[in-house]
Order: sequence, then C-alpha cells, then structure tokens
Amino acid sequence: MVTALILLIVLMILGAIAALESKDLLSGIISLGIIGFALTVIFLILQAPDLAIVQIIVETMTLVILIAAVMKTTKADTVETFGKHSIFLGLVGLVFVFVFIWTAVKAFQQMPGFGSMPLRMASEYVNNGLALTGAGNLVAAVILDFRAYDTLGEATVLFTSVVGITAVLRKLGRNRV
Amino acid sequence: MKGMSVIVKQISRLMYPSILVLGVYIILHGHLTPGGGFAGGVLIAGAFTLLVLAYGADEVTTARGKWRATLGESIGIFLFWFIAVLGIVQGGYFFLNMVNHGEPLQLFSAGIIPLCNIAIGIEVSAALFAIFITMSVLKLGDKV
Amino acid sequence: MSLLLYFIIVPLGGAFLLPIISRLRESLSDWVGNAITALLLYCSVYGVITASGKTVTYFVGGWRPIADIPVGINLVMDGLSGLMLLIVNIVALLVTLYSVNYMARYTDKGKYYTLFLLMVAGLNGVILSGDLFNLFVFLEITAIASYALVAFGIEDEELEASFKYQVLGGTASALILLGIAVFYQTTGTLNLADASRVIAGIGHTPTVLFAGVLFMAGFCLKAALIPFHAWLPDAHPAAPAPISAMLSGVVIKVLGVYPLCRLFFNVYGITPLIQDIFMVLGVVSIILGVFLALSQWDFKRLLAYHSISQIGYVVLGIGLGTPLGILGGLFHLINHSVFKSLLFLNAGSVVYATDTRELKELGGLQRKMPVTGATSQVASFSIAGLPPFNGFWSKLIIIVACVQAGQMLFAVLAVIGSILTLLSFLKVQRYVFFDALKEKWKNVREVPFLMCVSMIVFALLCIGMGLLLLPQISAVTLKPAADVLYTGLEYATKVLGG
Amino acid sequence: MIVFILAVLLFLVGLYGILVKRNIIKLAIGLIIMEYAVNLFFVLAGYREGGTAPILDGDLAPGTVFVDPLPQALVLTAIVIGLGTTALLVSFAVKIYEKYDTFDIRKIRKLHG
Repeated sequence: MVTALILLIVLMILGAIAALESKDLLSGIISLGIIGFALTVIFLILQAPDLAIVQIIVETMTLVILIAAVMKTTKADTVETFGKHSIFLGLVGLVFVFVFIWTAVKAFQQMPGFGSMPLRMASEYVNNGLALTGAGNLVAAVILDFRAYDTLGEATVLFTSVVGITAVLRKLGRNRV
Repeated sequence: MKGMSVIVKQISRLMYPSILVLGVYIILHGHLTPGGGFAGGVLIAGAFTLLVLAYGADEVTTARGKWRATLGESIGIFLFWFIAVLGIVQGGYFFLNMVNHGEPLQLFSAGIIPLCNIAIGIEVSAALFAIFITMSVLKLGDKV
Repeated sequence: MSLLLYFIIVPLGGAFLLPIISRLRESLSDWVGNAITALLLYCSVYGVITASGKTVTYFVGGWRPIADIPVGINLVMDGLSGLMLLIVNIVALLVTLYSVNYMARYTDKGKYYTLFLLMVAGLNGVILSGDLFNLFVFLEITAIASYALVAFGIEDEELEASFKYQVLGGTASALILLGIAVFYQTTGTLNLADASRVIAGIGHTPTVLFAGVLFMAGFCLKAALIPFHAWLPDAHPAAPAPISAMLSGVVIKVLGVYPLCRLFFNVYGITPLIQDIFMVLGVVSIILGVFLALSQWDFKRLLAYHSISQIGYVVLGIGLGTPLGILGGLFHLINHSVFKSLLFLNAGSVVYATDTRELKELGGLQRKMPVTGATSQVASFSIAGLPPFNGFWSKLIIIVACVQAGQMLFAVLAVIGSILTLLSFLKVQRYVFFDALKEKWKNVREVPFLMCVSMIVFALLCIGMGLLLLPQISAVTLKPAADVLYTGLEYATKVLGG
Repeated sequence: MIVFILAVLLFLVGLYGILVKRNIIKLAIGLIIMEYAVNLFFVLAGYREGGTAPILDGDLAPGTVFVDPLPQALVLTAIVIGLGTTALLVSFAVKIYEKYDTFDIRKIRKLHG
C-alpha cells in the first residue's frame, strides 16, 4: 500500500510541476485536475470515503470555476523574464529548499511513523463515539457534535466568501457625486 | 445567457429530479454513511445550475435567482446558528446535542446531527448557486 | 448564558440576517451594525471588570474533558483575552460609528456591514478560542472578510492590493495549517492547554520545533513583521478608511501577535532562543519600517509603514520576557490600536474632504478642518512618544525594560526609531495641516458630525490612556494580561484545572 | 516517513509557484497545490496500520481498528475553506482582468514600492 501511495504522491508532484510550468493556462488547470483526482484516490486508499466524496465534488467545482474564468479571459500564459537577479534568487531558493527538507527529515525522524500515530484526543471518538452522539459515521459525529463549533465556522467562511464575491463583482463601487 | 438545444433541455429535465433526490438522500443519511450536508448541498446546487444552463436565464430571472440564493443562504446558515443557540436554551450549552439520540444507526437518530446536516445542505446549495449565478452574469465589457 | 458566547453569537447572528434586513431597508444596516458593536463593547467592559484576572473556561456543546483529555472545543477568557476583546470592540464601535457617513459614498452598505460583523466575529473567535484548529477557522473568517473589504471600492488599485494580500495571506494560512498538521501528528491533541501539558512531557523535540517554525513564519506573515511585510503597505492604504483603521488597529495584532504570544508563551514555554527571535524581528521592524515610512509621500501609505514599525515595539517588548517588558509590549499594543486607528480615520477624513492622499498636494487644512487637525495632532504626538500622551508611557516602559534586561543596543535602537517617527509626523503635520492653504481647497469643509465624534473619542482615549498605569486600573486590565504571558505554562492548569 | 517528506515536497512546489510565477491564475494554482499538500499531510497523519474507515454499521468484528476520524473532520473543514478562498481569488482575478486586460502582475503594477 505504501508503494501505491508513494507512486500517487509522485504523480501529484509531477502534476503540480506540469500545472505550474505549462505554457497554456487551460492545460495547467487540467493538470491541476490530475492532482485533485489523485488526491481523491489517496483518500480512498487511506480509508476516508467522506473526504473522497467531498474532494471529488469540490475538485470539479474548482475546475469549473477556473475554466470559466480562463474561458472568459485569456488562455495565454505570461512570458517569464530572466535577469541577473534570477540566478541569485534561484541559488537562494535552492539553499532554502535544501534547509527546509533537511529540517523536515530531522523532524519527521522523531515523529511517530506512518500508520502508528498515537491517539489522544481522538481515542474517545473511536471508542465511544456512537454511544456519546448516536451517529454511526464517526466523521459526522466529530464535525457536527464534538466539533460542531468548527463547522459553524466553516459554514461562515463559505457565507463570507459568497458575500465577498457578490460584493467584489458589483457593477459600481462608489456612488458618483 | 441563452438556453441550449431541445435535446439538452429534455435530458436535463429528466436528470434534474434524480440529482435532487440523490442530494437529499446524501444529506439525510449524513450521520450513517459517507457524505453529509456539504456533499449533498453541492449536488443540489449542481441540479439548479444544470437547469439554468439548459434553459438559459434573462435578466429578470437572474435577478430573482440571485435574491433567492441570498435568501436561501442566509436562512440556511441562520438555521444552523439557531440550532446551536437552542442548545443554550435547552440545556445551557452552545451546540448541546439536546434532542434524544434515539435508536443508533436508524435514519431518525443522533439528535441534532441530521438537523445540522439539513441546515448546512440548504446553506451550501444556495451559496454555490449564488457563486455560479454571480460569476455567470459577469460581462467583460465587449472583450469576450 | 455565559458571557463569552455573546462575542461570537451576536455578531454572527447579525451578519447572517443582515443581507435580508438591508434588502428591506438599507438604512437599517447602519442601526444594526452600530447596535451590535455597542453591545459587544458593553459585554467586553463588563467582562473585564467582573473577571478581574480569573480564567473562565467554557466547553462548547457541554463536552467536558473525559479522563482529563479534552474531546470538544473550549473557549477561554483570561486576562490577555479580556484585554484584547476590550480593545477590539472599542475600535470596532468607533469605526462603525465613523462608517455611517463615510461609507455612504460607496454602494451596497448592507454587504459592508455584513462583512464587517463577520470580521469582528472572527477576531473575537480567535481571541477566545482555546483550540488550535478552531483558532485557524476563525482566523480564516477574518482574513476572507478583510480581503473582500480591502477591495470594497472595486477600483483598480484596491483590487490589485487585495489580490496581493490574498496570495500572501493564503500562503500564511497554508503554513499555519501545515504547522497544525505536524503539531497534531506529534502531540495527538489540538487543545492548547492539553498540548501544553504534552509538550511539557516530551520536551522541545525536533518535530515540535519544526511545527513551531511553521507557526512562526505563518503568524509573522499575518503580523507583517519585516521581512514578511510585503503585503501590508499596499493593502492597508487601499482599503476604505474605516477598514484601514481596523486592519492596522487590531487585525494584524489579533491574527499575528496574539497567536504568537499564546503559542510560544503558553503552549511551548518561552526559551532564550525564541525570545531572541522575537526581539530581533521587533528591532529590525522598528528601524526598517520607520526608514521606509520616511520616504513616503502618500498619507495612508506612510501610516501603513509606521504600523510595521510600531508592531516592532510590541514584539520587542513582549520578547524581552521580563514582567516589565511584557507589560510595556501589551500596553503599546493597545495604545497603537487607538492612535493608529485615529490616524487612519484622520487620513480618511482628509480624503473624504479633498479626494487626495498626496501630501504634496495638500496643505493648510488646519483652519478648514479644525477637528480633524486637532485630533491628528494628538495622534501624531502619541505615536511619536511625546509626554503626556499614551504612546510616551508605553515606549518609556519598553525602553526601561530593555535597559533593565541589559539589552542596551535594543534600547538605543528603540529610541532612534522613536525620534525618526517624530520627524516623519512633523512632515505630515506640516504638509497637510499647516503651510499655506492652497487655492483649490478654498471650499473644503469639516467632515460630518458622527465622523468627528468618533475621532474625538479616539483622541480623548489617546490622552487618557496613560491612566491605565494607575495601580487600581492596571490591576484589572494590564496586569492580568501581562501575568498570563509571564506565568506561561501555568495556562494549562488554569484552563483545565488540576 | 517517506510519504510525509513527499507531502512536504508537494507543499514546496506550491510555494515555488507563489514565489516565482507572475501570472494571476498560476498564483491561484500555486495556492491550491499548497492546500492539497496540507490536506494530504493531515490524512496521512491520521492513518493507522490496518485501519478501516470510521463508519459503524452494526455488524463489525470486535477488535476492528479504525483510522483516526479527527484529521478527516479537520480536512473536510479545510477543503471547504479552500473552496471559499479559491472562489474569492478567482473572482478577483476575473475582475482584475476586466480592468487591466492582462493576467501579468508586472503589468498591473499601479502601486509603487
């Protein structure tokens, strides 16, 4: 299973590079779709069906929004320019990436390995979730009972962004005097 | 926005109720099976969107659709808020699961969880429909 | 019903209903917005007076800890949260009061108040949250509302500034969320108090520190400390004046400085290394921020650079880790909220009357706009640290604390920063309010009554806030807040008991 | 451990997009990639050896190991938040295109400094 996971994540990384480097915005967005759907498969492998459903729906929505935006405007990517700065910045970036990965490796060596995470906050959910909330789907029990307050926040975020979108896409911002 | 051909109209008229029913099913069974208010809500929004795309919308229907989406969104999230506040009235705690939990693993069980799912379903379907309708009416001058 | 809940429930409920209410009658949104912020201010004053430094914990949904491990989300109100709530809600009320007239120039006031209330709810939620992920959710509410509010006028410059803000804000959020993921993987808990216990048990392992680095980068980006400041000088000036006042006054502190303090003082436990990082970030921000500000000729942009510089003082003071330093840092935090909000409202009034922000185009407005002029002089002296205004006391405490802690270099740099600030504001006063009155500003008039009221109240606060240092008043406001940070890891016991 | 490193690598690819790319849509794509990476990391962290999905349906063998439901709940929230931010970002992008007729952030620089 770990091999399959590694292959899928490598596919995601390649898809990410393709999405960022493609010369055409539309193909970039399609590559982004590859990452999203690979993520859905990973969620299924990792026993998260709830997430797989939501991810596949949200992925489709995201693609629709992005494609609609690109179709209404332009598909051409902007031309990148490279100056003397670029080489310097590239070197700094490489050093940063190296340091970051090195720190991450050091850190993750101390961390509980893949598949053996200790349960602390969640042990109660797994052991007595059904008895405490009455919901068979423990994820639903967590998001709508134990942590329902988070879900109110989440719904509020969606509400906020819709109000924001309607506010930004108004025809006229200021009353002309 | 113009509508599409007769075939598309017919197919979407046939598809529309089944998508709607699937969405409602996913919302109502959110506490038993994967999915819930969010996934179901998006499906319902998709059903509305399909209808608008197939039949098209003039300016009047768009304005009405926008207002209904705003209304639905406000009411849905307000219901969710209201369920949370009702917990204070009933037992002194915000978001208290105050309804009887009932028989486990049945449709009518788990207290407020299905109710919350319904409220979220209303909010999400209206919110996504609002995003769609707001972005679709945007005209980029004459540059399209 | 616990007092804590009002801070979340009331603004959220108001915001959810406002789209419907404002459609019925637009002017109702003014009333609803102001009534809600007034109620919140009343609650926070009441809360600060009655709590008097005690820690109140509220378990949402009635989920008390099972076997001493929290299973739900808890809200925590202690001295620090009380102080932050007080300042957030003071600024929010005065800003909504100002908005009544100012926002009449923009269309769709209903949406403005909806977003504003959501922003306030998010700020209150961040302050009260005792749970790491919950803190993140409310942080996102505030962030998204502020992205939309920055671009509320939908002009070119506003859209561009907001886009930059969104990209960097989104990066910060992603860093913070990755930090939370690493943190959860190591500690198995999201509750701050519980996590504090776990970390006390396992120590600062490389994993915990890696999460710490991610948090540090994310929250510094939200707080706009140099070198993470790129978005602030665009976003803050572009926003409508009341929103600039909120952003500079409270948002960068609540989304940036407050979580940093909570995490590193109360959860991780402060170490000399973390203190050094805080102090260096602080001093660099003070000096570079003020130098960048000196060369600006745009009124609001100049103020934005000063925000970076002044946040530096706050972080420097808190980073010293001594009781006096923390007290000075927190005192400067609330002082800065007051005088920087006032300065942005002054700039807003100038824009309202003349429609320009270029210092070189303005001049001689003192006689035409006496209230704006006088209040801006009060605010300028405050930010520059002249006695007897509030900024003087807090800067004095920070500098004295630096000297006490043996950080002479930092003390000297803080003094230099203060002098440069004074120079920069003398320039503002000269170009905007004094000098000769230009021909085209002959017909300029003072701004409407409510805007004046709001500015005058802020100015009175600037003059009066030195009183917070009196022992009796300090005992319910500053002292408990500073104690929360100084006693650090006792947070876990105070919140969860035992 | 290698899966975690790969997830962090994916995150860095997104960060690279944010820092290097000059096209508004590419910036949005970079943000979305970072979001995916974080969600991936969370779910990887919640997996437990031999675990099944945290859904009870009445006839489970005793001693079944479940994967941790908490990270899944958090990711669910994070996905929705991500959708909200992305939608807002894209509507900004469209509006900016309407004003400036380009997606190149070097050409829309009216702000100084």
